[in-house]
Amino acid sequence: MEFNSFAEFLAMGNHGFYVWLSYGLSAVVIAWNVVQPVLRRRRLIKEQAQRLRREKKHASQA
Amino acid sequence: MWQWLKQLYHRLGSPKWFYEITEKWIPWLAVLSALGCVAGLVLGLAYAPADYLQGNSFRIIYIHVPAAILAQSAFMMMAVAGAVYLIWKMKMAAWVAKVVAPIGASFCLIALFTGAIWGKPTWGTWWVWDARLTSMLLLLFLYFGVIALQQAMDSEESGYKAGAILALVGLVNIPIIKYSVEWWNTLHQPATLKLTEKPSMHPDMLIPLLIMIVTTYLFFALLVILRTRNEILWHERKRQWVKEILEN
Amino acid sequence: MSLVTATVKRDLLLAARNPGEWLNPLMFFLMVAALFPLAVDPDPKFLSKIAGGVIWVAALLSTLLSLDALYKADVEDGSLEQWLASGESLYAMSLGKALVHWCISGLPLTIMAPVLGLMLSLPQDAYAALLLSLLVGTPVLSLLGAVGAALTAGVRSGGLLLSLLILPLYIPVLIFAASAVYHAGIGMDYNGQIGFLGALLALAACLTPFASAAALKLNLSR
Amino acid sequence: MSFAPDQIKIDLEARQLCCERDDRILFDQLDLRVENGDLLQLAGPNGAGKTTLLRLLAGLNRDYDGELLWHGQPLYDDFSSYAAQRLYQGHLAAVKKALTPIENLRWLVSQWSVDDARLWQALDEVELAGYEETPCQQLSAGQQRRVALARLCIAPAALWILDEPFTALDKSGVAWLEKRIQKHVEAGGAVIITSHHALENIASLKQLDLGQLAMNRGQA
Repeated sequence: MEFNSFAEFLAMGNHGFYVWLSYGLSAVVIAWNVVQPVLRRRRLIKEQAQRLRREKKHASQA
Repeated sequence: MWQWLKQLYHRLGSPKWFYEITEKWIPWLAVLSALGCVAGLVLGLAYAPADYLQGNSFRIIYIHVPAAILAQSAFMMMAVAGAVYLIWKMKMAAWVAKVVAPIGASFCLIALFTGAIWGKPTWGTWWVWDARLTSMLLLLFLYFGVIALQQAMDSEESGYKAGAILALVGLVNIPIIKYSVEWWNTLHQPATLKLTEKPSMHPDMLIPLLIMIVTTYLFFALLVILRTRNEILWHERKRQWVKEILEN
Repeated sequence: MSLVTATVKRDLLLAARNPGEWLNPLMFFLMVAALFPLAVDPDPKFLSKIAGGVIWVAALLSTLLSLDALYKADVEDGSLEQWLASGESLYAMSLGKALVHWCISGLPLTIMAPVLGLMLSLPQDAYAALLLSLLVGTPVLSLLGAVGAALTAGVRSGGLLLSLLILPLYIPVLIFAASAVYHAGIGMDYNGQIGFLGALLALAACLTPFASAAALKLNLSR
Repeated sequence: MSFAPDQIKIDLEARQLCCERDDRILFDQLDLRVENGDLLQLAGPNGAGKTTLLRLLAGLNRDYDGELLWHGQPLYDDFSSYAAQRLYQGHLAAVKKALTPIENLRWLVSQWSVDDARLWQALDEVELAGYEETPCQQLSAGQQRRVALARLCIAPAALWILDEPFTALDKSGVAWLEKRIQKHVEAGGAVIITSHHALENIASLKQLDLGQLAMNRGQA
């Protein structure tokens, strides 16, 4: 272990701001990359399932 | 061997096969990349010794370098997938190429701003016209170009094709751009301002970096699979097998 | 007479009938170069240092201006359709179109450049390098630009997109050409840079017509 | 005129042609054959795929299933010889407004070497005598169209593929074009045309109704 305490770990020898800023921003971009396809998948499935139901209803009425 | 490759090609060309097989891969990839990320970051952030020149700010390397490597690989993958689409008209390849573009661009973005943040404590300024940063910036512009072109075309298909052509032109140009930027940079300023080049790296520093690079590739595969599956669902929505999935 | 030569002749004739098409980018070239002394510093010493780079940036931007029109009219009025119908090689056709574009953009820029050199107090020794770099470098701009023009010919407001696509690809030419002029100005050898530009030209002349031809076919699948 | 269309053997064949656009089948299992002396009119409502089929036959679009044969060989095996023997006129005239009719025509027929005297004669035939050296922007839409159609008098192509050629033409233009088509077919040439214009007075007229085909498919 390179650091003696957690506070020291956070401080990163005066470079904490730069290190955590770059990791934080990267985490945001990465999180968006994970969340975006998951959300899109949910929306897609919802929309298409609705369309299927609608089409079935039309078919049974006709 | 040839037969086997041919079989693999036909399978990869089938959206249904891809969708079903990747169903099983997703949890594995997710777990592996999470584990790799934790291991790499703990080793890199807490256990690796501080750099004797840069102090602790060098720890940015564990996100910066993997992102930069991936941004370049992703461009290559996009161009190759585009070529496969142009030559063999394989639709799966077009979807993969489309899906890789924003992912590659976001890794390029990560590499850029982590590079800039790293530059502040190291060189005392946010932006330096360092050869690597500059060629990364141009790579980002190329990504933007491909994405903008894909979206500007009237029909989806011409968007794929135009994007593929541009990606191929870009692929030929990337080494030229890189070479010329490096050459230009060495003329302008002494080569002491290197971000990542070390005569030799201490194994305690190197191992976490290698772990992070491998993890980034796994994570990239996961992202590509997730997005490609969405494309498949959308484009094959009228096929029977997708309907069956939707009904459950 | 083949369709390719006929097209080159027709396009040159068209340029002669609409001089604005190539004169306006040339004016723009002049004006952009005039902005730098006004905005940065009119001191001749300073200007002579940046002159080569400024002239090259201006040349690059004014090339972009004339590129947009390269294929657009041909797509809209059906000429492109006729090329494809003729069964002649689109590779040769793309090369011919790039040549026409160079004749109406790169060539006049090269001829005009010494005037800008005077205005920006370019060092005496750098004129030969400036002309040589423009002569070898601007055809590369036309060839690469033609790919972008072909890709965006069917797109509304394609001009803006075109700049976005093509500018990053222009960087190597800019770097080597500007450095050739700069080195000539401080009395150093610049053969290497010109040689590299020549290599780029050879590469572009061989490869870009493939990409242009593929891009042109896209505009027809309507 | 020395060109005789019947000296060129015309044999264009489509077998089991199928074309899909935006998830919609325009036509499938389409068979057709065009030979010397044929006049084929493609009919059908808007959006039935007339222009698409015409462009497939002209070799402008390779996005289809099935076979297209010229003299029994796939069309793209020797595309340039096919291209030299057929003339394609889309609904865009490919006429540059800044140029004069004679300059435009010179470009339009540059694929076949035609001497200048014939160009003047052809412009005379489409009633553009006296306008030969007026920039096309000063001509009407119909006159610009005639510049493009003047090719029909001089191009040594046996098979004509014309997309809505009657658009923008006045009465005399229509009459001229009808006669020109009739003459070409009678001389042994062949014409494939999409048009809402009736062409009954030409004896050899065959019609292919794409709308009808689609309806039959729907019932089957």
